[in-house]
Amino acid sequence: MVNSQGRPTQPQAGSENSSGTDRPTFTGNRALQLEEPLIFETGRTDITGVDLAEPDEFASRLGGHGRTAPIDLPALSEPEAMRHYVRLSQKNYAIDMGLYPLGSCTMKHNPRLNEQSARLPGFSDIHPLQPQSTVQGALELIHELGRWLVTITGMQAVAMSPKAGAHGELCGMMAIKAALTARGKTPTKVLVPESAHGTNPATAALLRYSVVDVPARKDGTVGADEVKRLIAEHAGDIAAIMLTNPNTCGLFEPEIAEIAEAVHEAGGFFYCDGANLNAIMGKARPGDLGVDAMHINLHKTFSTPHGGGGPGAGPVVLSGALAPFAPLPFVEKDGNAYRLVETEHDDGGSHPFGRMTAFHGQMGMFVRAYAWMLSHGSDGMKQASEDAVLNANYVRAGLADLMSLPYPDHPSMHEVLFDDSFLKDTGVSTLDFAKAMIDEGYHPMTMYFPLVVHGALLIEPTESESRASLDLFIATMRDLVMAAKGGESERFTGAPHFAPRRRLDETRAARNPILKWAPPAPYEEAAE
Amino acid sequence: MVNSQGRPTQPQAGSENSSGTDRPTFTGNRALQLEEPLIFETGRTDITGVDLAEPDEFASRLGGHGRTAPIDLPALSEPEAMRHYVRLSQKNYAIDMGLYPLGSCTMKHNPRLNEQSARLPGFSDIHPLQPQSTVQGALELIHELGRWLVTITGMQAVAMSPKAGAHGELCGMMAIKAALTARGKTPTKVLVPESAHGTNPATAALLRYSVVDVPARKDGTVGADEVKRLIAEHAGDIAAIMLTNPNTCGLFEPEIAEIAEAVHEAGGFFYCDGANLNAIMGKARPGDLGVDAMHINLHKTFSTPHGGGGPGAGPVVLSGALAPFAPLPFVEKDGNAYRLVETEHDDGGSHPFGRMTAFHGQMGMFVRAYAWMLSHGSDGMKQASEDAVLNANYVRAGLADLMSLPYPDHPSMHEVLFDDSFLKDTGVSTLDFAKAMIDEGYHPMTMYFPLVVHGALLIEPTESESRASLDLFIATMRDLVMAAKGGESERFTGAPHFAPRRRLDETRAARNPILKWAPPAPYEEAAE
Amino acid sequence: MRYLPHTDQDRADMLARIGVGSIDDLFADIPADKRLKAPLDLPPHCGEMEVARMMRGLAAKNLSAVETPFFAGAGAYRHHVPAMVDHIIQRSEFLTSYTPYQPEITQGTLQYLFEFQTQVANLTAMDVANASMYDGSTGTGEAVLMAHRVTRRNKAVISGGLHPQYRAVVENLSQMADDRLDILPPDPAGSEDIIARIDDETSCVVVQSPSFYGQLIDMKPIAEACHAKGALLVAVFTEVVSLGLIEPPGAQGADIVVGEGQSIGNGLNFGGPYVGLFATRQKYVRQMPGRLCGETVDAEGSRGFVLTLSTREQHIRRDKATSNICTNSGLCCLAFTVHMTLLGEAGITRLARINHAKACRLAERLDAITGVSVINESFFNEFTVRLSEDAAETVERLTERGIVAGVPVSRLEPHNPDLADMLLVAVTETTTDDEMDRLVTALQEVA
Amino acid sequence: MRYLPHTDQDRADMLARIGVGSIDDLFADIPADKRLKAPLDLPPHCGEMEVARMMRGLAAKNLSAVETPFFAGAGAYRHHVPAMVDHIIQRSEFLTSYTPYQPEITQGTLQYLFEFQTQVANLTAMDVANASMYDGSTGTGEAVLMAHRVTRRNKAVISGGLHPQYRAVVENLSQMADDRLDILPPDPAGSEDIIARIDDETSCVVVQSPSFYGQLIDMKPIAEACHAKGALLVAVFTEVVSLGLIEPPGAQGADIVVGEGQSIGNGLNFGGPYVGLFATRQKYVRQMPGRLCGETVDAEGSRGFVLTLSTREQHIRRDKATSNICTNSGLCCLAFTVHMTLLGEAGITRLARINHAKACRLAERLDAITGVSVINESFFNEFTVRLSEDAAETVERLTERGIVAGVPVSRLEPHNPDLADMLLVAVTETTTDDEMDRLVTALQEVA
Ligand SMILES: Cc1ncc(COP(=O)(O)O)c(C=O)c1O
Ligand SMILES: Cc1ncc(COP(=O)(O)O)c(C=O)c1O
Repeated sequence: MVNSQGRPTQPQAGSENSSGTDRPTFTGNRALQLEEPLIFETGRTDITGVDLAEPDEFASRLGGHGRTAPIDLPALSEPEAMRHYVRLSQKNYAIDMGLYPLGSCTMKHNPRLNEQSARLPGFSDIHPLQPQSTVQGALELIHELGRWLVTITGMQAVAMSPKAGAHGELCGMMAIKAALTARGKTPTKVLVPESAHGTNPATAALLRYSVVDVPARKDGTVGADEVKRLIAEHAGDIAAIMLTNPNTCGLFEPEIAEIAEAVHEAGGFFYCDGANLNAIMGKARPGDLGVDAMHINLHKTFSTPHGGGGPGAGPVVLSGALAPFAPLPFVEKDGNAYRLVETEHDDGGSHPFGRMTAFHGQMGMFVRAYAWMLSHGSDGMKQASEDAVLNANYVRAGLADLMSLPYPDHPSMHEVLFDDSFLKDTGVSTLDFAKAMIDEGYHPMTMYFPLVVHGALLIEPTESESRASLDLFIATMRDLVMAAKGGESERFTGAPHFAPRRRLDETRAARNPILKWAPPAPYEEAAE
Repeated sequence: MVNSQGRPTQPQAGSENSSGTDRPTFTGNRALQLEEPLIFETGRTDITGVDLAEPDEFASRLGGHGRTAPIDLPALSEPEAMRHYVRLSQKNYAIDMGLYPLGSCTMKHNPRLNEQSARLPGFSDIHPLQPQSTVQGALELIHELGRWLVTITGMQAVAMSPKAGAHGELCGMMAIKAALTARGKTPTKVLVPESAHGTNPATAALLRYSVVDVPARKDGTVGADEVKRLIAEHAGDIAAIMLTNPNTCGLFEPEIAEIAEAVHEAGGFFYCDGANLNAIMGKARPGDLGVDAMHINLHKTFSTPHGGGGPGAGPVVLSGALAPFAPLPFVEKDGNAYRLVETEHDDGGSHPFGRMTAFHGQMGMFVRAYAWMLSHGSDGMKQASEDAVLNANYVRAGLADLMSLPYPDHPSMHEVLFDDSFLKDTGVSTLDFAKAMIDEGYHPMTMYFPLVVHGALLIEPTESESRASLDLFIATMRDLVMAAKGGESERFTGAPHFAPRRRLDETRAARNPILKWAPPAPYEEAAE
Repeated sequence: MRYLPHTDQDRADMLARIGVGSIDDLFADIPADKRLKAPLDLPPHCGEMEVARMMRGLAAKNLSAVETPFFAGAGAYRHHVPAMVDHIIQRSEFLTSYTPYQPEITQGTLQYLFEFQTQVANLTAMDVANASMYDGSTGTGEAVLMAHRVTRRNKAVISGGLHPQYRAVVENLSQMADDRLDILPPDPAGSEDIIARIDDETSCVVVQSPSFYGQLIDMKPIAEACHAKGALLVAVFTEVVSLGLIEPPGAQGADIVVGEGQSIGNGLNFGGPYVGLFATRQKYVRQMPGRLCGETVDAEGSRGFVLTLSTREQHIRRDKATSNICTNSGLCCLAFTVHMTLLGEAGITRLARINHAKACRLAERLDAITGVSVINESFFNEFTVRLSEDAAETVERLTERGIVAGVPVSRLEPHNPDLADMLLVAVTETTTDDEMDRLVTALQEVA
Repeated sequence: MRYLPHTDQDRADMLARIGVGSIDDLFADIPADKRLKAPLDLPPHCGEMEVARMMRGLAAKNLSAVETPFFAGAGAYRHHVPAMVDHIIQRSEFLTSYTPYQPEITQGTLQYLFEFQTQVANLTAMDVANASMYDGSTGTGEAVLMAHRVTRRNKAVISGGLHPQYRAVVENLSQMADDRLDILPPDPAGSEDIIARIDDETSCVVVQSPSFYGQLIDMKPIAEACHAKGALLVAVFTEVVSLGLIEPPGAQGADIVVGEGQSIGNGLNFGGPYVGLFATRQKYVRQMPGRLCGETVDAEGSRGFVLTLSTREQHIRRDKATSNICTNSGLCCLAFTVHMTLLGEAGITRLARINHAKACRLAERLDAITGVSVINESFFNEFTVRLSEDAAETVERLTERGIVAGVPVSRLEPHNPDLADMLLVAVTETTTDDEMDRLVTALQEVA
């Protein structure tokens, strides 16, 4: 049997299988899989990888605040440093290598045009506080990007400065709190579905709101009835609902408009977690659904690279009710010129609630996201959302008979959620299953989130995947499921077998945290 | 036992060694080691990875020369193409990953400053035939680079246009032929040592010279006596000697000056293969040794990246006797302006022998090489040569007792040559030994070159290697030699075990060459 | 569209496989009246060449620092970043991976985070650093919240030397969380008596050194005073290169150190993305915000790294988490770490000396101009000069001559006439003598 | 020095281990009187920032095509190269590896070479292509030498439509090898009767289409005439994009096809590095110069690629080799292949149509200017206009207005008064309407 890659799927009859891959090597390397120590083990404090000329003698103005002890920072020469970081990089999986179906994270293709654009000196080498007359192009870009975001979402205004999704949540919730305060209201509670991302309750808590859980219905969505019941239960004390739509189970909330209305009637606001915007561009606008504030993860929907965990950007679009409370700074267009408003001015209309961050937000991400938007345009963005949804449903169709779908009643949006009941009695956990996917050359899906189903597996293929890619993924998943059900438990519990590291001991890491390198203790018993 | 990387060197007692790395996977992938088909197997002719708007209707001016059949070129969308080439890249070894001791190739660190410089639009986006007034910076750079090369080598002039080392050889030998012709001489023979690189005799043959082999002495160097004898034997018929110095055995030719003199006396010229210039910068100048022409591989000594086999650049420095015959084009400084001389002009002094190539040479490489030179300066270049020589001799000192040194009488220069007598009776060949190095995470040294020793192993570590890197290399080589001598032949004959491919069948490739992808023949016997 | 691999035929086949008639069947849950009927009112898709042209056009409307003598600082500094740094951060394996949730195939990211944490801890002389915050300003906000948690108090004292926009971030957070603040007035000279403000309700004192105005602050007595009252000292910096030369906050008794790491490895980028550095004492580690990478072993006993202590974080603890941060500054940490690895001890200390030397030279020259005086007693690579006229106007006039002379204090402290004639001038290793000459000459002419 | 890892202590320890007293002991074989005593008369080493500044300074003295309306072609064409291409060729694993001598750890390079060879063969409609030559001009020289080997004759006939610098390369090689040449005079209109020059001693006929002057040439009759006399047809192109739209040389009977591949994937780079494409018929493969990559299997039966048929090459055959080429255009092949993979059939044909459409539009507009006439009957994306004055002077005058109007034929054919008023004008997808307007207006004013 030969699979679609032209490689045998089983050891061939008669083959000696003499590859001897368990053979140890002297270096610990295995051909292109190279071991790499820490810089603290190989670097030295008496060399440097930069050439800097010592300044001439001068009268220091440190006023006695000079450093008195060494820092203890080793250096590598440039060739050593290059190898060190190249070798480290080779221990990573990445979108550029294959399918990265991390649900809720929208791991889509990151075009290099965007990287190139962000590196133009006119964007990368400008200072946030140089005179505004010298950064008109930057302000124009921010203004235009904001206009696109507002148009895509059908909202009224946008706050550009938040630095990531969670920061955007904070910003949006602050606008809500400010608006409530301006109305003389001080409600103390926020409704948050159980399926919400952890940043939602954490954000509410930062504003000293207490969280009221909204249970999901059997079909994975939030019922307007339940929301109304809770509003009634906490009458007058609901500041907002924080709802993700499409939700973290990958479903569009069908009663969203009714929920929004109920919350508005109770004097509250509707915060929408926009992490899943990738499903609905050009298909529906949050502004039409009653949303008051929604963050947009530019590093998800608009493809700014995830970069190993950041940086991101989390602009927040706002409804008319919240727009006046948008934080500083913001860009205004004034004839042909753009003005960055950094301090409160009394035009009467705006009441910025304050400032989220120094400077003006993640310009580097803005450039990339804007290049992505211009590239896609109105038609391309709609197509991207449709393809993202198509791909998720295609994966679902390919796996639904073998895996377990907790919410079969609704079509999936851009991601499909399975629970672990298909693994029942196999001795294989969701975690084991994920690790076996690693051996097959895949990054696992999001696991154990959302919390509303047992052993969740949340698969988001994004629009970047070709049909061939999805077919191979489906076939691989099916093979894995059959293997799990067929009792090949070592393939799972021992996984990953081929990665740069075998399964890592997370418990040990947490029990006795080693968070910083320290020189090894000298061997005190050394004989000489 | 734990080696310097902190990894066990032997399976640990009691360890199950259950890694199961021989387990096949469904996809054929092994975690980060990903299989990748050809674009012809995955691409499609009805998609494209670029967005181009179809032009409006227009009256074609093709005059009936339009294409009549499809081309048969599949495309990949951008995300697919990115993955395809990233995955391919991961099947390569590279300097940025580790020691690459390919003798004669000078695989040194390639600074990214140089890459960045070459990409400045002022260098990368200028046309070779735009008005000279608009490319003064480019001409200045070429002129300055030439000045540095002439200074480093102590020569009189330089021809910048040759595109690689072999092209430089051709250029230098053409200058020699032109100079001989100008003297009314038509000798037919060129002296070439047996140890010479293949390009030397191949170049001579292109100019219709016949090659007279110069045998090496027992100590690996060329004797002036032997050269004189051959000159006498072919009296009046010697156009030149092509000598590599330091030679391909890694030795400085001690009688070089005497040889040069003998050739000059016989009316011939001294072509020096400058591939090994990296050993002698700031230590000796070819111009002082009697050299008439020498190519410089900018992709070796001056670190322009090897790029999987090119592009390179091979400027040729020339003695006073050859300078007038330098080919077109060349740059002249004229006050503060630079002039590119592209056609013969009658200043009386210059008699360009012709043109090596369209345009003016490898500008992209010139920028990189010049950045390298400016970075090193006079002191850094000398230090680089010293360190290169130091490193080669350090490796030699670490291995001489276990491996076999055919030429122990001279210190090595920047590379050290071993022969395969240390492998005698082990059943392990130089090739096997090299493949086992791959498993250890090293690119093998140059093998079976030069031809003057049996089973040559030519190791050139370059100045870019740290002592720690060399120590690990030496220890690994020692372990391998001991293993070979200890009869662990599977470690060698079965190697590589861990690379993306096991040993490849080169005979099969040559016997029935498949040089182009063709669609698989349809299964004619298919039952349905 | 070049980024979308499907053909229309693929789409039709896939819909058939799914068993629906049209793509809109998959969007059936969107209430019918909320479905978008018309296309978004935005232009259609666009080829790469055209987009590149538009981006170049916008970029060309900005004056980049490389084109001009440039003295702006105030929390963002222009340093030379080695070319290798950008090469590494553009590696696909770093650029296009995400948070290392699967440690077995993200050891690359995890190991550099471990290196980053160690470098930051060593630089600040603290026990432990996290895997980054968004930037220095938001990190400062988090530091105050952390101090509240540690001390179970909620009143922070804020120095008048803190960057005004950092102060605004803290103010905003505090106000929204109903916490208390005691903010001292702007303190260009570094002469405030902050110790007098510390009382039994103080959770922490937030002090910046070098201060916003460039002044170096002796934090030891403040730390002692804090500790005597059970409060924490939060030490802030905006110019991390200064730590190559000045006494680190950890050695002065700081309990939390937070700062902006942009100067190492990261460009100006008009203010972002930057990288917040955050370090503290071992005993407070479980109150720290943000991700932490820790060492462990794999099933075969080989060393490896994982994200750890995540019970502090939002995805585990939800409304009880130490912070809501999720995505942080991953790739900017990498840039920092690569640059710092190239520098090392010898490099960072020398780089700091060069910065300081150049700043001293310029300060001396500016001080010699009539109508211009340097107000700082001590400084690192940035100082405040008092002009004889409105500093914002001076900057405008010098901009017309193609010189970015610095940041007028009034840009960040707008309604304060005492500060209107103050200009912040920053100097780094990128500043040439010729550029200093041009600034001096121009100031002589306009001052 | 940042690129050199050793400390002085390392060096001393290593010398001790080697057993010599000083580094100069290792250089003992250099004759004493030839050892360099003084340092080279060159400046000392220099930091990265300073070098970057010098390089920017030099670059700024050049007018780059992106800054200006730009119509120069004549063998080097400015096309839009997708950003992804540069990302891929900068990957460490491609950039810093060498010739794939060890196929087990260079499958990346080998597989793209196999893809490259297939793409080139398909584009030219030939059986087999090699893994590149230095560029189109040197490839043309090699093609003539190969034709000599195949036919065992040594007289080549060179069309007057061949790029003059390509002709010069062939001339030089032939002269140096004592081979014969029959060179036809410059042929702007494509009207030469080259068939009349073919005789029994002719090894090959070298014809370029589109010609240097832009003219498209019908090569079928020439091929027939060649074959009737036992000669080969060598077909040359300098603009590979043309193959998206015009009948490929392989379909016209060419025996060797050689051309410049720069247009795909590679920038202008002031003339180099470029990439020579070289293809031929199966039966001549063993006379081909250059490297070839072929398919095979490994010890486990998996498909893999290796360099093959190396018995043609210098490192095996030495003075009997088909060429002396060693290093070729590796990374430029990769750039070509990546760009071509993005384009594919649909992309390259459309790109060609865009180029042609724009060129047609400009030709029409220029032809309408009094004193300007397009001389070509047919063309692809470049054509020749006859002006009413010296073309070189016109170019100079337009340069002063910030327009690079094209390449005056006299730059390459200097001593020919008939050609002095001829200007080559190239148009690609990068040329905007606005740029064409500016050229038209300017020519109207000066013509
Ligand atoms: C549903 C949801 N909400 C919020 C966030 C937080 O976004 P960020 O990581 O950008 O802070 C995420 C990110 O993982 C998410 O998936
Ligand atoms: C000794 C020697 N001479 C000549 C050459 C040819 O140089 P190039 O490959 O640049 O044509 C080489 C390159 O490998 C070489 O090692």
